[in-house]
Amino acid sequence: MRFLLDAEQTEFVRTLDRLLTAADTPATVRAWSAGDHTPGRALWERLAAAGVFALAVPEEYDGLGPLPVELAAAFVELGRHAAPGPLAETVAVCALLRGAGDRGAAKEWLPRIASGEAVVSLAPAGSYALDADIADAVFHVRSDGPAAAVGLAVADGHGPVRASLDPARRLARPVGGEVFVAGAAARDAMRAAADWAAFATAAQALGVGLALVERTVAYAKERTQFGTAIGGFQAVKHRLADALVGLEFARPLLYGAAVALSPAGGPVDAGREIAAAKVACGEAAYAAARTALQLHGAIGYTAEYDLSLWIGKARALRTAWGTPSSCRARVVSR
Amino acid sequence: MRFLLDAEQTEFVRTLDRLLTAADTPATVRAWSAGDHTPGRALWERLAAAGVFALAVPEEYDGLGPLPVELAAAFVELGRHAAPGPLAETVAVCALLRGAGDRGAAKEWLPRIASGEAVVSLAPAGSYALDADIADAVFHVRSDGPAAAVGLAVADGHGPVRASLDPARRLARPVGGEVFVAGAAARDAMRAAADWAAFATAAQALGVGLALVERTVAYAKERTQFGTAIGGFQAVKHRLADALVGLEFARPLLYGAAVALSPAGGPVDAGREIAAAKVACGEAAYAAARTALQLHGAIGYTAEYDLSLWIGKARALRTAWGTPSSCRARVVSR
Amino acid sequence: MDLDFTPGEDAFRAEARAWLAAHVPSTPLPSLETAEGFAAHRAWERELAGARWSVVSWPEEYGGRGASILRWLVFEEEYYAADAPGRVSQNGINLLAPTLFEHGTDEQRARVLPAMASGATIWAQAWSEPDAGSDLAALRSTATRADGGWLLNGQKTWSSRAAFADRAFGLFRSDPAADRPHRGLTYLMFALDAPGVTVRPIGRLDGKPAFAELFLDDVFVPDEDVIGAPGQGWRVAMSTAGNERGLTLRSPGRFLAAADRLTALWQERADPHDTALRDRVADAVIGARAYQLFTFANASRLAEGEDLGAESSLNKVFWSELDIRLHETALDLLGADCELADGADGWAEGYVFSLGGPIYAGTNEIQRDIIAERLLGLPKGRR
Amino acid sequence: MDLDFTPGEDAFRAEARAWLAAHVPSTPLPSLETAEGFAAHRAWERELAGARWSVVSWPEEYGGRGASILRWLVFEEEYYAADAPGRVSQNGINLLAPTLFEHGTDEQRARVLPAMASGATIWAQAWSEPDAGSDLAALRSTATRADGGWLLNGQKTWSSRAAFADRAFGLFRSDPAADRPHRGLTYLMFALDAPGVTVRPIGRLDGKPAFAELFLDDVFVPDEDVIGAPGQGWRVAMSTAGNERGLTLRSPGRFLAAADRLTALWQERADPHDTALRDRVADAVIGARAYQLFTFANASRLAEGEDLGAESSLNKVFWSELDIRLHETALDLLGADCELADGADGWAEGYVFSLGGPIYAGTNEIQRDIIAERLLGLPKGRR
Repeated sequence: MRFLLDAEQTEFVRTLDRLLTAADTPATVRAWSAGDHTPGRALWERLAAAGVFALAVPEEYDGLGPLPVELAAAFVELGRHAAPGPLAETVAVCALLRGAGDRGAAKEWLPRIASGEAVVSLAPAGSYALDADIADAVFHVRSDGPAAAVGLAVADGHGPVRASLDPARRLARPVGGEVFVAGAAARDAMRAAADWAAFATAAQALGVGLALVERTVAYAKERTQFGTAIGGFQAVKHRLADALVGLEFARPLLYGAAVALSPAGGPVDAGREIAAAKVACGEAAYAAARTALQLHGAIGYTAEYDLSLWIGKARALRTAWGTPSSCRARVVSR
Repeated sequence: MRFLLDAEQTEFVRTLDRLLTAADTPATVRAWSAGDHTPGRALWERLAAAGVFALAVPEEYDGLGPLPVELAAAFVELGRHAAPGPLAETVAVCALLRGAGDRGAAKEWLPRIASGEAVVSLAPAGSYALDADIADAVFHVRSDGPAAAVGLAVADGHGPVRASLDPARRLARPVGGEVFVAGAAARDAMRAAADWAAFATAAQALGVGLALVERTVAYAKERTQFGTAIGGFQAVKHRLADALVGLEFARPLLYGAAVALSPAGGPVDAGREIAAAKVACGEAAYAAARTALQLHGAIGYTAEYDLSLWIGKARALRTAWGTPSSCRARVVSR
Repeated sequence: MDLDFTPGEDAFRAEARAWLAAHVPSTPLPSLETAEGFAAHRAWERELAGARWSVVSWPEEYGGRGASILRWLVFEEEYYAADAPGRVSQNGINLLAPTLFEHGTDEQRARVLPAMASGATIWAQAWSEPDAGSDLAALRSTATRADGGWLLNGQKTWSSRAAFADRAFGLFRSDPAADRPHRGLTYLMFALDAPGVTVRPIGRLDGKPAFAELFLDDVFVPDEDVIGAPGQGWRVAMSTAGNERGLTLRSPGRFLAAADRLTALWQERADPHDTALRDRVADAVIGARAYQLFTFANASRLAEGEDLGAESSLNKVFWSELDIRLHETALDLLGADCELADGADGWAEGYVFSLGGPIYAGTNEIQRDIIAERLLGLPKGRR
Repeated sequence: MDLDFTPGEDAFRAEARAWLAAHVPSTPLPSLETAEGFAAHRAWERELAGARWSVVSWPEEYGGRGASILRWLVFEEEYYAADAPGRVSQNGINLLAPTLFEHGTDEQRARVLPAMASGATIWAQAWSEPDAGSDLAALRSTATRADGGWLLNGQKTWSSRAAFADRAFGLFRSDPAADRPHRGLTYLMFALDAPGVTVRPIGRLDGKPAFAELFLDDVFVPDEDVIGAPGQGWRVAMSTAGNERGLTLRSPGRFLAAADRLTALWQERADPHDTALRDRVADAVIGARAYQLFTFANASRLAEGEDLGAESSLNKVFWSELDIRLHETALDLLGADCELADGADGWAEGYVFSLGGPIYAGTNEIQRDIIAERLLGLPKGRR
């Protein structure tokens, strides 16, 4: 047993960190939120070139994966930088196409996902898809047509775009499209896709939480009130310590889920491990957001200060692809 | 509207405080826990002489009541001093006898309860009675005999005495006894009695919580670590502040329940008000106990230090006569 | 000890309820953090004032009804129960007016209060500065003596409503040589469209311009707009903190109405077996009731001439945390769709608003310090 | 990154499981905080040692199996899953032995460790004093130079197990003139039945004598019972704090087994619809799993020669709070009868035990200070 990232994985994380720092991700996020996706698409291509999406695509479709440990590490970094776009959904679509048993659809989409050429999204049953308005393909389960038409489809349209508490998240219901896999195969593929989405979302949430603590620590060292840095106040120190405890004990659950998703994951119930990771990462990130906001005070409450990018995301990711309640139910399901 | 204790009520509280302080209540509690009830019975008689039990007894049976506001005030003080014995149960038995419609039983017991001559207890359906081993009468609902024998009875025995997390609480199941009120009248009287027990328990719990904060504040001012009084540490200050917030917002719920129980209480659902008070007082007292223990450190964790008398009681009263869960259910029941 | 209302109070409640039922807009006004919504809310203030409901506790001469605190609480309960619009005038009514009643001149009261009551003048507060948030003694904006008045210079921030408001009030350093940082401050009122004032709106978390930065460059304020004596601003500002301001900042009616709406949402949406949500809904109901009864107790004390003092810090911590928990529960009741910012019934906007509660009007950290030091008598920290 | 066990580790697990299945007493031993229970637990230690299960991670020469940290974790999982008795030797094994391995002499190791492994000598720690709890630098008990050794004087307190144990170890002030309070301390071992030692048992919350006060009056300690150099006691005591001690203080097996028992209690007692309890049970299961995986990660780091350092403070805060929440959940599952101190399955005693977690081995307040200062780099406070 060696339950640690290896040197290559650590270096990959550093590469992504540098890439996302150099890309001025906060500005990219703000443009994305305002409906200007050009810098975001450019970032998307750089992430693809770094191999991020290929981690979810099998080798036969020009990918490297699926490599869940590397995906977890990458998505923590994407969360740390608040990267925009249907990131977890992309991982989920890859799982969907791997599992749906339709080689044609897999061949059509997976190589283009790996290369960053196609941006795809996915809606949970009956719900909203992230960035449906700009995705090249939005996968969903149709349940609106005649029985024969129920199954997986690429939507041919979407409902109105709605705003999220995370301004970078734009949500719309996919509609229509031709069913390409129906019945039990569709259901099973969708279930696996949702698990991978929850897994990637957990990783993003953990990264969001880590960024919130990092930024708040930096702020608390600089901001003075009553003649002293607020980071010296014990109430401030203890809140940040608690936020860190939450995150550092969510992290191993995330990687435990990654190992369970690996081919050599053994007899562990991966769904249960993912649910545990999702609730722990989501709650720890949300707690970090509450702490970050409170310790920043008014400046943290403003949209123009970058902290807001992470605060809104922590709230949204907490319930995306599995509410805390549904995850807890799964953890103790028999 | 004047939602405050009046001068006479405040003076009554002061009298009780003085009486309980002079009685060295901690020593009395320790004796009671060890099975020596002599000082406890003496204290009981002094409380009766001060009019505490008469507050629950109607005038026609030599009492002054029922006076729920005065009862609440008195029971807060009994909790503050960790007084031992079936206190809430006594109030409940009075309600039982007021409501059961059996003038004979009322006449037999209520005057002796008011005078302190009789110590009585009461068991919730199918559960344990506090101090059944020393009470002069233990009331309970028999459900073990033939249908005709189901109803309110004074037990003619009890099961083994069991220890509580509060060493001053000794619990035993009452058994047998002749039924004196049966059917719906018994059920209704028992329900009213349980409400009054929950109400008195809430008041006791509030007093327990207030004592825990008082004692911990005094300790934190004196105890030094790292060259300074621990009460100067912000983490200590904030934990105590939170404990106080919990208690000070439980207090008005207790008196709200008292007003609802008063003859002029109006159309308010007293049961719901009591449930709200019970959960708020119980949780606030328990939170105060956790804080008190943590801030005292090891000394607070010892049985020989008096703080333990309140710590155990806070835990026991939290669930006695209504768990937090059952109380919350009642608050939002339709 | 009782919770009884007099027949007069009951009649007052009935009158308020009837008027509100007849006049509250049937569809919600646009958000008051937009230009359009601000105008609509200002019009609503005028309508309230026309029927003398805008400032019920003020003397009749200024547009009020001379209502007791208890009647004010009754009015607030009815107001929120009727789901009436948010009060765009609240900064003036809650923060400036009590100060004017205590420290203003008759001339100031006659000039300022009726226009405040009618919504003709909407007030913003100008307390904080970039380096003086919780620590007001660190204020650096200045008031310099000029002919017939003062010249204001510096920067204020977190000025709620200032994006659209008419006038502002705040503290300025008039004597930089004063021996202690709390001294040498002066309490002034000024127009937001005066020469030298630049208002830069700031978006809160959801992007709405709920507050603004104010840049002040030789802004002239005539002597008539100084409240109290020059140099005494700190004392003037603090002297009303212990009166009913602590009580009126967030009225119980607001939380009672929110808990009712939450209960309705739960009954409509939730599996009744879902005790996790049931317990949280119950806690919101219990919390709102506790806050109402706590306020009744404090109103009783105020009616007997007592001051609230540091107890208003208990209040602040309690309602601000109750408000967040209540809204978090609502979002969790909405399930997976709860991230929608434009979700049904305004729960998402209410949630964002609630997050500011533990920050403004003295952070909860400051409030806990005050509780520990003034109510529990623990040693002062390094603060 | 993997969570795989080698065939050798699997075989080790199977061997441990089989032995435990055959030897763990079918009825629980009496509480080890009683004289009778202490003796029974000591006998159990002898039985463990006889099969070389008492100190699996130690070298074989001292009674161990030279097991890796991972095998130790495997053993602990099996040990708690088998509901085997509490370890009355744990103070010696967890606190004294690592110090002896690092700072003891060969003679000390040969003399002390085998008797510790067999349960022949049970050790109590003697760290705290009445005025030196979290603040060990304030220690006042003295060690004065004597012919061939030292004379101990003073008072120690909160000495776990000392009511029935054989020997104790602790720090004593040997140079009162040292320039800093952390210097001039010496680490010594002494017999609890030595002349001049008075042991006064102290009852914990449930009255059981889980610890004791030690009064020391000219207690002679020979030089052979000094660990490390005189005056270097602080450094000796602290140097092992960053090694696996942080990891071994509370093994994950303990919480995994407790979470399993809690889940069984929930399945047996609770309405499956009662999501409030379900969520809390799930959080205990998640917490135990998180603690296990966190420990695997730390074991991997230790295996590569890294130190844990301040990360053990994360550990302490996490397990101590998990333990309390887990036991509170169990009590709430038991419903109205949960106040029974002698309740089924030992949940009440476990709850009382858990309450001490955030207090001993460095209060959680101290741990949070350490996390903030050493892991997050925030400024030092006045501590």
